[in-house]
Amino acid sequence: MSGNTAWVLMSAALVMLMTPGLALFYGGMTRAKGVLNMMMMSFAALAIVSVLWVIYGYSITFGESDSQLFGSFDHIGLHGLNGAAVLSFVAFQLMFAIITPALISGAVADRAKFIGWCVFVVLWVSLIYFPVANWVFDFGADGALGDDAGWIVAWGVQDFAGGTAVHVNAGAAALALALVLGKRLGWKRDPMRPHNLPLVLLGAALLWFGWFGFNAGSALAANGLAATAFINTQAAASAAIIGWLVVEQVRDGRPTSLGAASGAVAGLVAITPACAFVSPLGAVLLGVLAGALCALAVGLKWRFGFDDSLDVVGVHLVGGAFGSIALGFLSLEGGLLYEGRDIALLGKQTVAVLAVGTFSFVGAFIIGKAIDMTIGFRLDEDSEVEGIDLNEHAESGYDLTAATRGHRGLPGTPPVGAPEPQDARHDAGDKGSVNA
Amino acid sequence: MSGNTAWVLMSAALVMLMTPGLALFYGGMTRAKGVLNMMMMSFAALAIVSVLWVIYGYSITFGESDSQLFGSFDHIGLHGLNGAAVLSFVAFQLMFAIITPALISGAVADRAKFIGWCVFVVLWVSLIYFPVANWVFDFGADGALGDDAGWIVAWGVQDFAGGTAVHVNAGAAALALALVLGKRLGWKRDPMRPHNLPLVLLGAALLWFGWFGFNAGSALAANGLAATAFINTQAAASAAIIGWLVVEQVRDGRPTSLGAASGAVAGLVAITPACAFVSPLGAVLLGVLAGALCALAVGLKWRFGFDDSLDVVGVHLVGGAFGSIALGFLSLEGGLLYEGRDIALLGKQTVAVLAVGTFSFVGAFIIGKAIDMTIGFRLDEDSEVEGIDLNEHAESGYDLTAATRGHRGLPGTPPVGAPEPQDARHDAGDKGSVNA
Amino acid sequence: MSGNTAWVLMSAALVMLMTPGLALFYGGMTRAKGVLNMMMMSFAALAIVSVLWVIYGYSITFGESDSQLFGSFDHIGLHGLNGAAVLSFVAFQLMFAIITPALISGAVADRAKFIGWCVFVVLWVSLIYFPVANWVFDFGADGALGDDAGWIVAWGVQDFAGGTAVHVNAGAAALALALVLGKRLGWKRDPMRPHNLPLVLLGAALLWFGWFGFNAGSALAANGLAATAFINTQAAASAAIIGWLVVEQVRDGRPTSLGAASGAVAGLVAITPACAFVSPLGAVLLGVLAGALCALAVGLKWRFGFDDSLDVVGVHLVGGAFGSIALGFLSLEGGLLYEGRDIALLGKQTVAVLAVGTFSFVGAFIIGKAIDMTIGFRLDEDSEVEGIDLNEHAESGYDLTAATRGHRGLPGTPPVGAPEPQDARHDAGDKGSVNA
Amino acid sequence: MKLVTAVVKPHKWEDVREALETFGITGITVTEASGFGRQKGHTEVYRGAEYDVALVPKMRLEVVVDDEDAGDVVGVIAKAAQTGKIGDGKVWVSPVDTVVRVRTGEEGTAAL
Amino acid sequence: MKLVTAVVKPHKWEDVREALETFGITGITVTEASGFGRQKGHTEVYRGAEYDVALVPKMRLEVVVDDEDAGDVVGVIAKAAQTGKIGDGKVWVSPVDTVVRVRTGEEGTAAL
Amino acid sequence: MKLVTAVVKPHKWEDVREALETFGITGITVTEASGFGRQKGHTEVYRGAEYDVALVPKMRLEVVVDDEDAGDVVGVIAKAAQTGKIGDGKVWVSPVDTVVRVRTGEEGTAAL
Ligand SMILES: Nc1ncnc2c1ncn2[C@@H]1O[C@H](COP(=O)(O)OP(=O)(O)O)[C@@H](O)[C@H]1O
Ligand SMILES: Nc1ncnc2c1ncn2[C@@H]1O[C@H](COP(=O)(O)OP(=O)(O)O)[C@@H](O)[C@H]1O
Ligand SMILES: Nc1ncnc2c1ncn2[C@@H]1O[C@H](COP(=O)(O)OP(=O)(O)O)[C@@H](O)[C@H]1O
Repeated sequence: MSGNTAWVLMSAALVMLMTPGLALFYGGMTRAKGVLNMMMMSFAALAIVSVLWVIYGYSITFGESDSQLFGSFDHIGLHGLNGAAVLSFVAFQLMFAIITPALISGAVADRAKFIGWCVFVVLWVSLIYFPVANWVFDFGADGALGDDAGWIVAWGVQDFAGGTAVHVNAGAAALALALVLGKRLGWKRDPMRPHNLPLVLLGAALLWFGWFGFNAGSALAANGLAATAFINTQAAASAAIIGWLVVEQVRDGRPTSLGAASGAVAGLVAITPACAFVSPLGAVLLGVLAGALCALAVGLKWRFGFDDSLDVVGVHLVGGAFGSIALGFLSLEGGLLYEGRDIALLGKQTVAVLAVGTFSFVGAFIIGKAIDMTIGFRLDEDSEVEGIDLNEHAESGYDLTAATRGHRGLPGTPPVGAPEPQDARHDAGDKGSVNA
Repeated sequence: MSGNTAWVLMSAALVMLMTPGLALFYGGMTRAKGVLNMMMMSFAALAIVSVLWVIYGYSITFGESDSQLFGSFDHIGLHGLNGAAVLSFVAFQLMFAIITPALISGAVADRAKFIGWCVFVVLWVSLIYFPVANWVFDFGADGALGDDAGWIVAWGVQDFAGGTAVHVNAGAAALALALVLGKRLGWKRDPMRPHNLPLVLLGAALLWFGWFGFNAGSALAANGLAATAFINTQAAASAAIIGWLVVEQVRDGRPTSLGAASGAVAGLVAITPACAFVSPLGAVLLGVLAGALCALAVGLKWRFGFDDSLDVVGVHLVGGAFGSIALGFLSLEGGLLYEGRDIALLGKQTVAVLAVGTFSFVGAFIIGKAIDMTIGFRLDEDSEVEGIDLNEHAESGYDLTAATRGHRGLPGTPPVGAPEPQDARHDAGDKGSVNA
Repeated sequence: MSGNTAWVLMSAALVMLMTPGLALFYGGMTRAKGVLNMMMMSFAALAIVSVLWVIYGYSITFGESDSQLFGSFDHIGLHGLNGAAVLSFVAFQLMFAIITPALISGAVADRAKFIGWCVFVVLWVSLIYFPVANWVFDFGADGALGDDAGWIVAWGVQDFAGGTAVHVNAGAAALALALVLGKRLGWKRDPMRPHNLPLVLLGAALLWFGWFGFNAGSALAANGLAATAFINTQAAASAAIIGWLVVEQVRDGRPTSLGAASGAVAGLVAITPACAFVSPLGAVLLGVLAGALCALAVGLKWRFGFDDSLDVVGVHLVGGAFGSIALGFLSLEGGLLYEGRDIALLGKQTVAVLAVGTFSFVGAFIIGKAIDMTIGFRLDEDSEVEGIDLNEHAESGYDLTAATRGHRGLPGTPPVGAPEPQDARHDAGDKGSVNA
Repeated sequence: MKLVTAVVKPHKWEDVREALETFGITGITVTEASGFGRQKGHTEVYRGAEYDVALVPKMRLEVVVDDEDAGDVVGVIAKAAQTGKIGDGKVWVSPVDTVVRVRTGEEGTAAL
Repeated sequence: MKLVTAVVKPHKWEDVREALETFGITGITVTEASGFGRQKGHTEVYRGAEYDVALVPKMRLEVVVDDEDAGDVVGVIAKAAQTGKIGDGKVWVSPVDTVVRVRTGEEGTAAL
Repeated sequence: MKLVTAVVKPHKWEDVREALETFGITGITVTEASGFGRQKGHTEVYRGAEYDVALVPKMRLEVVVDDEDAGDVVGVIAKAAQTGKIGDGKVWVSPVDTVVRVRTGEEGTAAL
């Protein structure tokens, strides 16, 4: 009992950490002039979705209802919820609702007005994510998968931790938003290489760490199922690194650290729906294929000409869809490669991917367009060239010039809000008033 | 049983991580020439307090005694303590004793002699923190809040996880130390902007993550109370980001990433005493107000002319006091906004804040002055201008010049300790002895 | 029950995080031109060992067998393993198998071919680590330490969490590899100072955090033993910081942040075998001595002329051997300083250290030589001078030039894979197709 | 010989390089610089405190050329770097006595 | 025209800029530089190994001015940058044939 | 007076400094620079997209010397910086009217 609560709460904390991990993963991949805005998009998701969740999000997702499409208004303000099991579930599921919109931000690096992004998060999470989470994660009264459960899970689709609800969902929305916002200035011409790869690797590591909560925590208990999900998660992430790096070695002649980080994430995405349904060797296979597939898929944007800046489509949409559909083959419960095979499973998995993907793409496209046509979504050109951090946040990420030096790197005037300017302007006299 | 132990130990690990998180949060906010010293102040707290805790800290804080002011010498060297519940409590509470002095360091960026800081930590934690922790966290024999419990908790003050003992305590000491040490050279004149904001955001994220252990772990069990504290923690931190950013948008025209990080911390501070006593909507309200209030409070130092360098006063003293006193209104158990209201609660909360704040301020001031007048606390001017890292630690934070380059950025002579200088000094001959 | 599973799974997640923590710790310590390769060596260990573990690693380490030297082939593909206890143990022990080879990489900074490293990991973990892990961690059927248990543990050697199997093992292999690969070009002549010390401190913090899982998790239950291990871990790490810094203050005149980070790791290494067998005061003593000892030991390489680049020998071999042997004095169960003293313990501890150290050194030397003589292990000179990141991974760690700037720092040509070059090459016309 | 020094907007550097290459210049030395001039810097805000950053990032180019090419090179750079907005930068020419190629020891025009 | 190049202590740069502005100079190009000279560098220690860093950080300023102003500008800079301690730096003046403002194509004094 | 400007490979800088010190030079100003020339840059690959980096890191040295020393200093630098491989860099000499030591106000040779 208390062990399960400890596990779910701990998992919730781990999944919370994934969003800042994502912020680092994405932030390191942008150019230095956009690192803060990139990170802020994740922090905005964290702030906004948490508040919405408490107010109405949980209720419209998991509130008791006869509908298979959404919840109810019974738990506005988390009213009427009690007990460790329910409350830890509330906390756990909140973290999923946070990271899903945050994932989308990778598609719109360096060019989305911050206020536009905030409005997008409010609308997309309310209109798209909360319903889809109901479809996939609402097991109905007593977890009985009855008529009140979400249609996807009730129909028998296998999605243990959110391959459809989280990754396909976010990936499809990312594609829509990349189209709505258009390309970064200088796309394809300028090098837009990651400015801080150690940050990317750190972000990937925190994502991986948090993903144990995401996947193994989805067992909602500290049991053998959780341990199975845990091992499969580790196996797939690792195998996907190998898959991705082999593709790089063959294609580009060099295995890269960005490839390792990306491969790990691709494997984690692909194993998300599958982690409780496959064998460890199945997880290895799934991982290595996912890594290789996504390594190839990130090239699609060059071919089709959409600026999915940090490859949300190539990793999350492709990886999530692959993991979900591959269950049709690899699932120990109905996969075509095993006894007890059930061709219907493959069909259901595919339908679920298509349903969620389409719903999310269309919804995100409409929401994005609506924002663009009203308050404006795309940053003006000059601000984009000068840097979104300076113009949307009046900050710059780094000031390292003084690293080994005893001076200020960039000169400036006194900060505003300083009522009596120091009288002594010259070095000699200016010790500040020690022991004031 | 084992679930509770797992939860408390895990929470202890999380709270341990908060201090390095704080080191990053603070370290990124200083100028590059002081990042290491800033981080070292936190690591010094980690090292020193852990050792003191084992030797006598736990004992004088929680040792059985009839006093409501401090513990006893019964458990020197942790002698005589057994069982998972007690030992995990020992570990958990240690982490609180570490981070509280570490919080203070933000007030004295770039100008405190390291040895002075170390002595300060020893004295302040022994003379101020350990007693105050007794007042707030010692529930007495069997947790019965009897005559042997700390006077603050026994009196009925609500402080679930340390709004007074940790945040008001540290914030008041920070103010004292900022006064004792005086202003940084060039304060108000030179730009002293954060040198590495991604580090600040990472630090804030680790603090947030660890804070789940801090707050929800304070339930000392994996139960509904822990889950409630967990949800409220998340809600308040998130709402406070919104509160802070709205103030920035209105006042400065731009929401900043430093504001988001600061808002999160402000919300976490304010919810610390309150997390088990308010409703989720109450937590949102508390958070949004705390964020806005602290965003305004960080301007006080400009008005009153004390160099609280990284705003420990504005965030921890103000936020901690606000959260504690606001319980007088928002507590579900006696708050004025709810049935069962009890005006006495508001009074008690206020008295507790004032008592802890005054005790800590006076104590820190005396200790700080004593250090300054004996071994000296303030760095000499030249060292401060050249950079505290170089002068106190003989290091510099970064050497990135060679980033994309195949050479050493700064030339140097051979390291001392190399007995036989390499004979081949020129490139050609110097392959080192491969396969030596 | 579920509490134990929660604790072991959580511990497994913590130990997983140690390897990326190590990547940061090591990565920050190299020069900027080698940070990615250094981190990649850890990520390669993560990827490779996980896959091997699933396929045959667990089986040959812990598979039922009558041998005291290795396991069996009964659990290929983790076949036939069930239940939360076993599966969480599988996950937990995997993480040990990952970090041990990763530790070795610190000895070969900046000069090992990546493919050579990958092959080394495969061979060393299979031929050296898996057997040694059997010797130390296999308690036999029902944990009865019968004839089927590993010979070291069955013989009565005390090694709670892997002082021999992990640290002595890795440290001895590191020495072998440093000899096989030879010195970095310019060693002793060029300054090869850490390029990013905040990263080093962050890495040390993540290692510390994860080490709670490593040590306290080794209790395999959330009980008093785990809590004891937890407290001792914290005490030793902290005391070792003090030990290391005091040596630095006396010898170099300055306590450094690198010293603090190194001291913490040295203390953690030394307490690893001992954490469940010593008193808290014993842990403090062990820590302070380990810190001081390792601070001195890292100078050995200058004297003996081997380029153990990041001091794996000085910290892990020396620290691990010291912690293991010191148990002969400090163990509450047989140590010479306590009643019930048993001189045989000291002997056994020493033999275990020597056995593991010798086995690992010889094995690693042979494997390293074999790789060097076949596919080549050492990078060519030009690549090493220009930078291993560029040449082995076609990447560079940082591109910060544009930090506060609105332009690209280094010019480049359009990325390959862009089929239709943008027609508009000049600023004016190149907005990309917004709302494409 | 002449030394042509140019201070240009960073995002025009690539255009300048191409124009110079087309013109036939085979070597350029570049440094990252900051400019103070008519072009305004920007303002950053940290916890409500505003910081004016007066300097603007620039690229600084040096090209050693034969006397007769100096005028043309100035023209090529000025044309390629021009956006017409404040802050486009300056180009100046100064005399050089001699230039040596380190690799070969060649002097003068042969060293370019 | 003349080019005045100055190497000064970084924390005096702001004073120099102000003095030049007061004098009437409207444009400066600045680079971060390191100096080797009488002023000593510093020593860092990593795990007991000492590293001597010989170079000292400096700011390097370039100002193109009319011939007649050159002497005054040198004086203004030297005065503002002076602390009297070793390492205050150097100022030197060299001839410039011509200067062009990229934005307008103006030449000579008009380009300043 | 003359200004000797040299662009050399970064890993030769230390050798150049030593050679100059031996020769008797007491001050040098150094900036990190990038060079474009015959020496090739390198290619990086991120998620399959290749980026050619055209610039090569260099160290740029400035030494103000007496007229008579200029030739020798050029020789000393050229010798010390030589590896014989492409990209060794250039050294050029230009005239200087005057040089001032900020600390003392000394001018000319005395200021070096
Ligand atoms: N007198 C000068 N000497 C050296 N550099 C100058 C001078 N005047 C301007 N500059 C450089 O030229 C850049 C552009 O000058 P600015 O006055 O901003 O615009 P514009 O050249 O279009 O009038 C400055 O940022 C500075 O780097
Ligand atoms: N001959 C020189 N040529 C170019 N720069 C020089 C020369 N001599 C000194 N410098 C620069 O001036 C700086 C200050 O010189 P230094 O000898 O340290 O002190 P001072 O000028 O006070 O005698 C040096 O760091 C270097 O950047
Ligand atoms: N005309 C020039 N003006 C200024 N700098 C030059 C010129 N030509 C070359 N350089 C500098 O010299 C460096 C070396 O030149 P490069 O052509 O690559 O090799 P090499 O000098 O051996 O022929 C270049 O990277 C550049 O910094």
